[in-house]
Amino acid sequence: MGNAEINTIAKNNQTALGHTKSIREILVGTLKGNMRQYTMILALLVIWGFFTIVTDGIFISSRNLSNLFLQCAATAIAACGMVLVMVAGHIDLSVGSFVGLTGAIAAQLMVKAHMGTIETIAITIGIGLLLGLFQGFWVAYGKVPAFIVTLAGLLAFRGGVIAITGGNSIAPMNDTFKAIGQGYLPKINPGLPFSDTSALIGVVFIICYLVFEINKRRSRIKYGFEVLPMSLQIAKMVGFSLLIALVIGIMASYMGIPYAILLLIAIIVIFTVIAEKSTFGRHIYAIGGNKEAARLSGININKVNLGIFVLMGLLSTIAGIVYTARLNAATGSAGTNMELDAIASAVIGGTSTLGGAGTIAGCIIGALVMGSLDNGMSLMNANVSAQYIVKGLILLLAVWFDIKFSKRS
Amino acid sequence: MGNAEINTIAKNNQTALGHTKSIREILVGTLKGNMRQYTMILALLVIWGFFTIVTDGIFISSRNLSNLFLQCAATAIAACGMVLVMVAGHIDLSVGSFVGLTGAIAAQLMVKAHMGTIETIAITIGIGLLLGLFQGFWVAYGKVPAFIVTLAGLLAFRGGVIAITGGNSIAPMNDTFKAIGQGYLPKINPGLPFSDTSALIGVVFIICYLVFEINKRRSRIKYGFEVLPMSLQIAKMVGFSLLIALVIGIMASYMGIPYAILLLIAIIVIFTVIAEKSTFGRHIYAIGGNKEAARLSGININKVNLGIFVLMGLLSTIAGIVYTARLNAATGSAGTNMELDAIASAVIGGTSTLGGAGTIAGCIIGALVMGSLDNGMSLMNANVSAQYIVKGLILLLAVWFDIKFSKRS
Amino acid sequence: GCGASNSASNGSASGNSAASSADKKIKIGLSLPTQQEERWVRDKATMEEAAKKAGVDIAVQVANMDAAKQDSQVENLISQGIDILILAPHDAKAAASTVDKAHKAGIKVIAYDRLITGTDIDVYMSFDNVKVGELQGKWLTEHLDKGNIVWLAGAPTDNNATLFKQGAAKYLQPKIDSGDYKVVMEQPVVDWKPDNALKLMENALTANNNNIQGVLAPNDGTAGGCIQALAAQGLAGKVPITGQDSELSAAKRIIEGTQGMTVFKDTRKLGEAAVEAAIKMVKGEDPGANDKVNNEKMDVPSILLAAEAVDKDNIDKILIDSGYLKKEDVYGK
Amino acid sequence: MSEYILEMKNITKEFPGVRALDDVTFKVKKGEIHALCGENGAGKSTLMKVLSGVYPTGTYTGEIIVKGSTQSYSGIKDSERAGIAIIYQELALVKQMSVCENIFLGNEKVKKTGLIDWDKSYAESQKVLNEVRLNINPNTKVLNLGIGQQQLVEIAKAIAKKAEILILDEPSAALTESETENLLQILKELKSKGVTCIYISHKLNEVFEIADNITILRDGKTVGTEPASEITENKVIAKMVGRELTQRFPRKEHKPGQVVMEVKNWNVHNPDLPELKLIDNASFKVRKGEILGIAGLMGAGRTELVMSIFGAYGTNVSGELILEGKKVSIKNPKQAIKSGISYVSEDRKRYGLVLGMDIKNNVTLSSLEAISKLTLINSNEVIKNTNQYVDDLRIKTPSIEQKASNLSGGNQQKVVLAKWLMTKPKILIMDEPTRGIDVGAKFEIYNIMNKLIDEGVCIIMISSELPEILGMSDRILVMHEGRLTKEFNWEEATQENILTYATGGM
Ligand SMILES: Nc1ncnc2c1ncn2[C@@H]1O[C@H](COP(=O)(O)OP(=O)(O)OP(=O)(O)O)[C@@H](O)[C@H]1O
Ligand SMILES: Nc1ncnc2c1ncn2[C@@H]1O[C@H](COP(=O)(O)OP(=O)(O)OP(=O)(O)O)[C@@H](O)[C@H]1O
Ligand SMILES: O[C@@H]1[C@@H](O)[C@H](O)OC[C@H]1O
Ligand SMILES: [Mg+2]
Ligand SMILES: [Mg+2]
Repeated sequence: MGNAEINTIAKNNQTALGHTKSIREILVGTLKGNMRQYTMILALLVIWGFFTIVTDGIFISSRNLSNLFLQCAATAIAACGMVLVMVAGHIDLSVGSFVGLTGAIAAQLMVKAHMGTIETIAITIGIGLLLGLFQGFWVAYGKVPAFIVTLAGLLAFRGGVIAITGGNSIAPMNDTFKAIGQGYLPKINPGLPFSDTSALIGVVFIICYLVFEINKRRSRIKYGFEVLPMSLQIAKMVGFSLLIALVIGIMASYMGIPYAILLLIAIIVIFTVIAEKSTFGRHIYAIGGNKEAARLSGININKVNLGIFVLMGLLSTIAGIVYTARLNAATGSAGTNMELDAIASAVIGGTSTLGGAGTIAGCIIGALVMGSLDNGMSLMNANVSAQYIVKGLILLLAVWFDIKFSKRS
Repeated sequence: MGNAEINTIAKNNQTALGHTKSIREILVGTLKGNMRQYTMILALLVIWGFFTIVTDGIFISSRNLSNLFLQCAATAIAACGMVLVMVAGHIDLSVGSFVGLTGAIAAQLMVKAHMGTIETIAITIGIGLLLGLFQGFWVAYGKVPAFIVTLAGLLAFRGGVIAITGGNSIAPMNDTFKAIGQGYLPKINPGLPFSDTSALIGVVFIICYLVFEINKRRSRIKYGFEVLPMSLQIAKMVGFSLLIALVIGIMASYMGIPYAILLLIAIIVIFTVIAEKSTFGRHIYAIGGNKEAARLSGININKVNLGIFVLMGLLSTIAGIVYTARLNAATGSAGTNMELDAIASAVIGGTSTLGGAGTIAGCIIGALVMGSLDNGMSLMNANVSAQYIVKGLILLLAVWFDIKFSKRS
Repeated sequence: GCGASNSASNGSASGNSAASSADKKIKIGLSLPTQQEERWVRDKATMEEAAKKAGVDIAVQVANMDAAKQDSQVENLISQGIDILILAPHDAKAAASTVDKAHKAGIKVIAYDRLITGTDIDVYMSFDNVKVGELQGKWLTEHLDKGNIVWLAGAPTDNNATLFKQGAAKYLQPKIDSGDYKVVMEQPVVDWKPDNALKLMENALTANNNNIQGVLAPNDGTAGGCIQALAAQGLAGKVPITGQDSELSAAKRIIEGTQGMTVFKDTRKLGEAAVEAAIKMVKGEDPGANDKVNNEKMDVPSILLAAEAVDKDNIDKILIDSGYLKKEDVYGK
Repeated sequence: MSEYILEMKNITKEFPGVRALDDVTFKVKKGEIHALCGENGAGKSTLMKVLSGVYPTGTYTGEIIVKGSTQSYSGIKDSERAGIAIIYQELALVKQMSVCENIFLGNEKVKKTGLIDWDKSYAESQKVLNEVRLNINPNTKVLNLGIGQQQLVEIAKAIAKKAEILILDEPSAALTESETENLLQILKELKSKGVTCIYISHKLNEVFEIADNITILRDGKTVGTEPASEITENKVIAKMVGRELTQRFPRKEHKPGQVVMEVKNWNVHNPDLPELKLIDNASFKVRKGEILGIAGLMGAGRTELVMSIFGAYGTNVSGELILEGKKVSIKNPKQAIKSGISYVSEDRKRYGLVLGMDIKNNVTLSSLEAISKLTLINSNEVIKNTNQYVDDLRIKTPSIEQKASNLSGGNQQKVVLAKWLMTKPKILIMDEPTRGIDVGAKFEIYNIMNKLIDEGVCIIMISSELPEILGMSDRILVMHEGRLTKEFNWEEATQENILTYATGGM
């Protein structure tokens, strides 16, 4: 994203008959060019503002925001995979059952077979990868539409959940396992009113960001590309650093960064890199945009499709682990309908249902929109039928607003 | 379908250097050319055969087949609309809630407001059309992806159901209303071991078919197109007539044709005509196949999209009425997940998840496949978890088989 | 008239009942609402066991909490030629037309666990659902005098949830009216899902800054979710919370002290009694009703069993001594 | 009433970052054939889309007057009602539908019942197909047609509308000589019936054969309108590109080296209809540093021949492929690219571009490995390379982040070329490489081909433009109905003898 914006500026500068643009011009240009990408964020902020007012500020409290992030975590993790799946023109309906099944397997291993956290996780992930491989195989090599393959998965995996749990909840999990879903980074100095370790992590993030940004600038200069004027570059770096500080600060001032959120952040970073910077990711977009052209460009479509579903299997498994850890139990209905939330998050975040377009960052915003609606309305203790109706309408309006003002195709 | 097939034959005849093909050649050609369209029917027959064997013939009894048809009716009705929606490249997630809501409205009108069957149905359909219009408006003119609009519908309409039922089921309905979902055409002579009225209806259907076929032949002769040799033409007409007689016969020898099935047959015929013979229908296929080309051909895409969702609203409402009549009650969870069954029926029947392709006949086969799996496995009294798993796997294999041997793109 | 039963027999059980109806073995049809909750898994197991002992066939269907599906499945049971139907309805009103279908085919119907309203029922046997709610409400009022409470109900789309809530209200409403209780959150738990309960509880705690003194959770699954939220605030065990179903994990939590109570519905007894009554009815004998319950259409002859509230004090006696749960499962790590 | 049937006055149309039309004025007389010429991206297609209502009134400024009355279009239907029909440059056919359905899409033949009369549609579509001399079953699905056949279907579709003003935007780009000849014939007949035509083409010989007047656009501005009889081809070119272009084909002396690729006994069957043989026992060689031209009529199987070599045409392929002396088996495009073969498809929209992607990602799509470390793409290399090709090929775009779908047809073609050039192939197969490209840019592409030859690349060029084949090839293969019927050296080849072999004569 950042990259695109500067290239546009660079090219504009070139076409503008060699005259170097003023800072004001650059700012206005960037804003105009990118305003559109930010409309869903704007919609999110409006929703947040609304809930903050009607809940007398409870909504925006660091405690509630921490909760909100945790409440969205499992869905957001699954949604990251869903973006790749959908960009390639597929869909995954099996997520909810997958989450239920991998959770049930983990609980079974831990509670019945008395395994430790590490073995449990390792085996569960192994099984999740195999299930992903299985689905991917049918999509990629069996040429069965993903809709059908994953609908079969939705059914079969739920059968597996019922077989394993026998309708019982399986509980409780080990403390270390539980921590994945419920735990916070421990403080070094428990006397502090905020989490010192979390603050430290925040500082590390900021440093990483700054190093990345500086490297990028250096490299662009080396290539002889236009870069932002120093003053703007610094402003940008300060701005983003403050944003990171703010988000981490919110969590640090409550109980610290939850492990689940750290995991989610790692997944976001990794999957953004996969989507935007890796050849694999680029191939996914190409396949979703024009399968035939992708094939003629030398892309092995079957392999990419297989890979997508293996990754999706991995993420569904991680989501299953986080979900089970958070509930501290595996239940027969665990995960039901999560696919719908994951798909909705992706679509709200701009992923096309017809493939070819979508971003990881967008789906996170989407997951936050969905999660905020649930969270905010339950804070308001609104009547359920009203909750359903209002949630539906706000969803519609938020996406409409985004489309109207961002003109995404 | 019929049209295309004969044209192919005609063309074959023409290209074959003027020599008129022998009957054998035509037969082989037709079989080869169409075998592919019949693979899903073949898969269905295999499934039926299997269940017939494992249930000692109960499955194939006229009683069970009558039940099976009724069990599929509501889903099949909704699936007809889903085909149009999906062919145009959209999706409708709201079907289940829509069915629940219109059912709840009907029950409310009848049970609480003491309305008669006619008024109840009229008002319910009116509301259903408005809801369809509402969704269609957002898709067509609001440019919001159908996925989001109907997801909003799924939520909001379910909220409506909860608001109306208040968690209490509403029952019972009038006898006439109930008949729509549960009743059979009454016999004139109750002493007969089969339904005389149903047999009559069967005869009417056969006559209609014959008239249609003869007219078609006439028109082709008028245009100077090749037609089937008389002997084959007669064989074809006799064959199809027997098929109609068989299907109607099955129902007649149980309790007669259920009203719901008559309704379904009418819907199938009407929607097949819409899809294949009306400009509106062809425009739907064009939009789904290549939106840009459709637009450049002067098709008013917005209007067509609006129309699709209004029709979908109508069908969802009818499905809701049949569903409620069958249960003789409106419940809070009525219809939940029906969208999944409707979409699955369409996709199993060859509707593309990316738009552009799909047939009404196919979705009926799809609904029968889904319904037969449920029905057959429950006749076997199979264990739930096994049912889920087996259903998932058979679904996968059936579609794979179809794709493998019919090579649908 | 129903067709001949032709399912494979499970060994030549020398049950007295089977012998009496000449060459034809009795076939019971059983339709259950779900298998995603422990209690229904047990119901199924008990009845299958009881049928085996009695030497009769039993065909079981599970409706996955879908009234329409249940209706279809009962049709399928009828097609199989069952002699009697034990119907545990997913939805009490919607099941009426299902019952009518069975009656039309000459098959008697036992309403199991949940009363079917608006039609003729041959026998009803249950732990009264309203009663279950009463036990929950009663327990909470006994363990909490005054304070802020969270009142969760079951799925908003589930008729039974309404019944539980009605029962609980008998005890809670007076306290609320008198101002002793302040309901700070009153929400149904969509789909009965524990993770939905968890989110609701987290939000209730946040909105009230942890100032919550009691929780009415409609069943053990949802109680489990609430307890995770309480635990995160270090409140688990400090806030009384209810449940129902006597799930193993709930028993563990009761021992641990994080869950206050659950409700024990001895489904084994109910299941055995149902099979017994079914066999009697097929043979034309009196099933032995001990009560009558009105279902808006008639006074249904009923066999009612008592549900019991279980807490730390009586858990060993009620759940373990009765053999419902194993001691090593409850106390073992 | 004025002598003009159509007047477009002061039309200005902007896209984000581009002023595609800048105060254009364009007037057409009744019954004339009026040609519209200009470089790629000059605004020709945009002007016609404004005229046909694709860009509705209000999205541009200016005035459209048809037969004396000012028009206000909210969509295509409105312009059709005013008697205007258009064949778009980018084919607007629904691939899953039959030819017959496509011909009447939006103008269905309906019965009194309101239902479509398929028998009548079928009969009438057969008639118009005959008119454009396309001998196929109207029930054939469009996706089974070659691009040239699709072009003819488009023409049939427009003719079936029986319009007063017919606009043809590069209708001949995908046609071979004989179909083009037929098309021009049809247009002359229409003209004699009083139909007015606007004809866009980069092939100036056609323009001069039929046009009465020529309007030239440059950079979105009208340069002028001249009667065809009073201007020469070279003058038109000069006005289009702003400089004189003395030479059209920069033929250079090539010294072919050793054989790089040899194809032996190559047979290809239709993937769907295995009994249909598309390529029959073809054998040929390509040498280092030469341009091998392949000529043939539409449907001769040239595309199938090269696509199958590239591993992109079904699996029903047999024969030997020898690369630099080694026998290889190429099963898919990926292996082909690895072996140093690249293929520029004739169908840029279907096989060439990911239209929703921007220019830089399209250009680099086949060469990502070369600019990645540990599979991570170096985005600076992406930008650098793309900028390079945008400059070399003079791709007209406001930014390399422009989506491919927003480029003019010719510029899209250049993006496809850039993508394949970037793979640095040893063997470059170009299927109709200059389709839709303006004269100036063609010349540049020829220069690039020469440069590649100097670097030791060998080029196989399929072209339906005989002058291009004659002007650039070192050797020429002629195909007819799936068989290679003749090989010529360029010195001995002429239009006449190529056509003789292409039509099957000996
Ligand atoms: N939808 C669009 N969005 C943005 N820019 C566009 C769009 N359509 C066309 N343009 C730009 O408008 C200019 C004119 O394009 P147009 O297609 O009219 O050219 P043309 O004269 O038809 O060229 P060609 O000979 O290559 O077909 C080009 O610079 C093109 O990039
Ligand atoms: N995807 C396809 N499926 C079936 N047949 C095809 C397909 N593509 C092309 N054909 C058929 O193959 C034959 C050759 O096609 P094509 O017109 O592309 O040949 P060509 O020699 O490359 O001609 P040109 O490039 O001049 O159009 C035609 O008969 C065409 O109908
Ligand atoms: O036992 C309970 C059952 O009766 C209710 O219907 O669903 C939830 C269960 O906990
Ligand atoms: Mg153009
Ligand atoms: Mg070709």
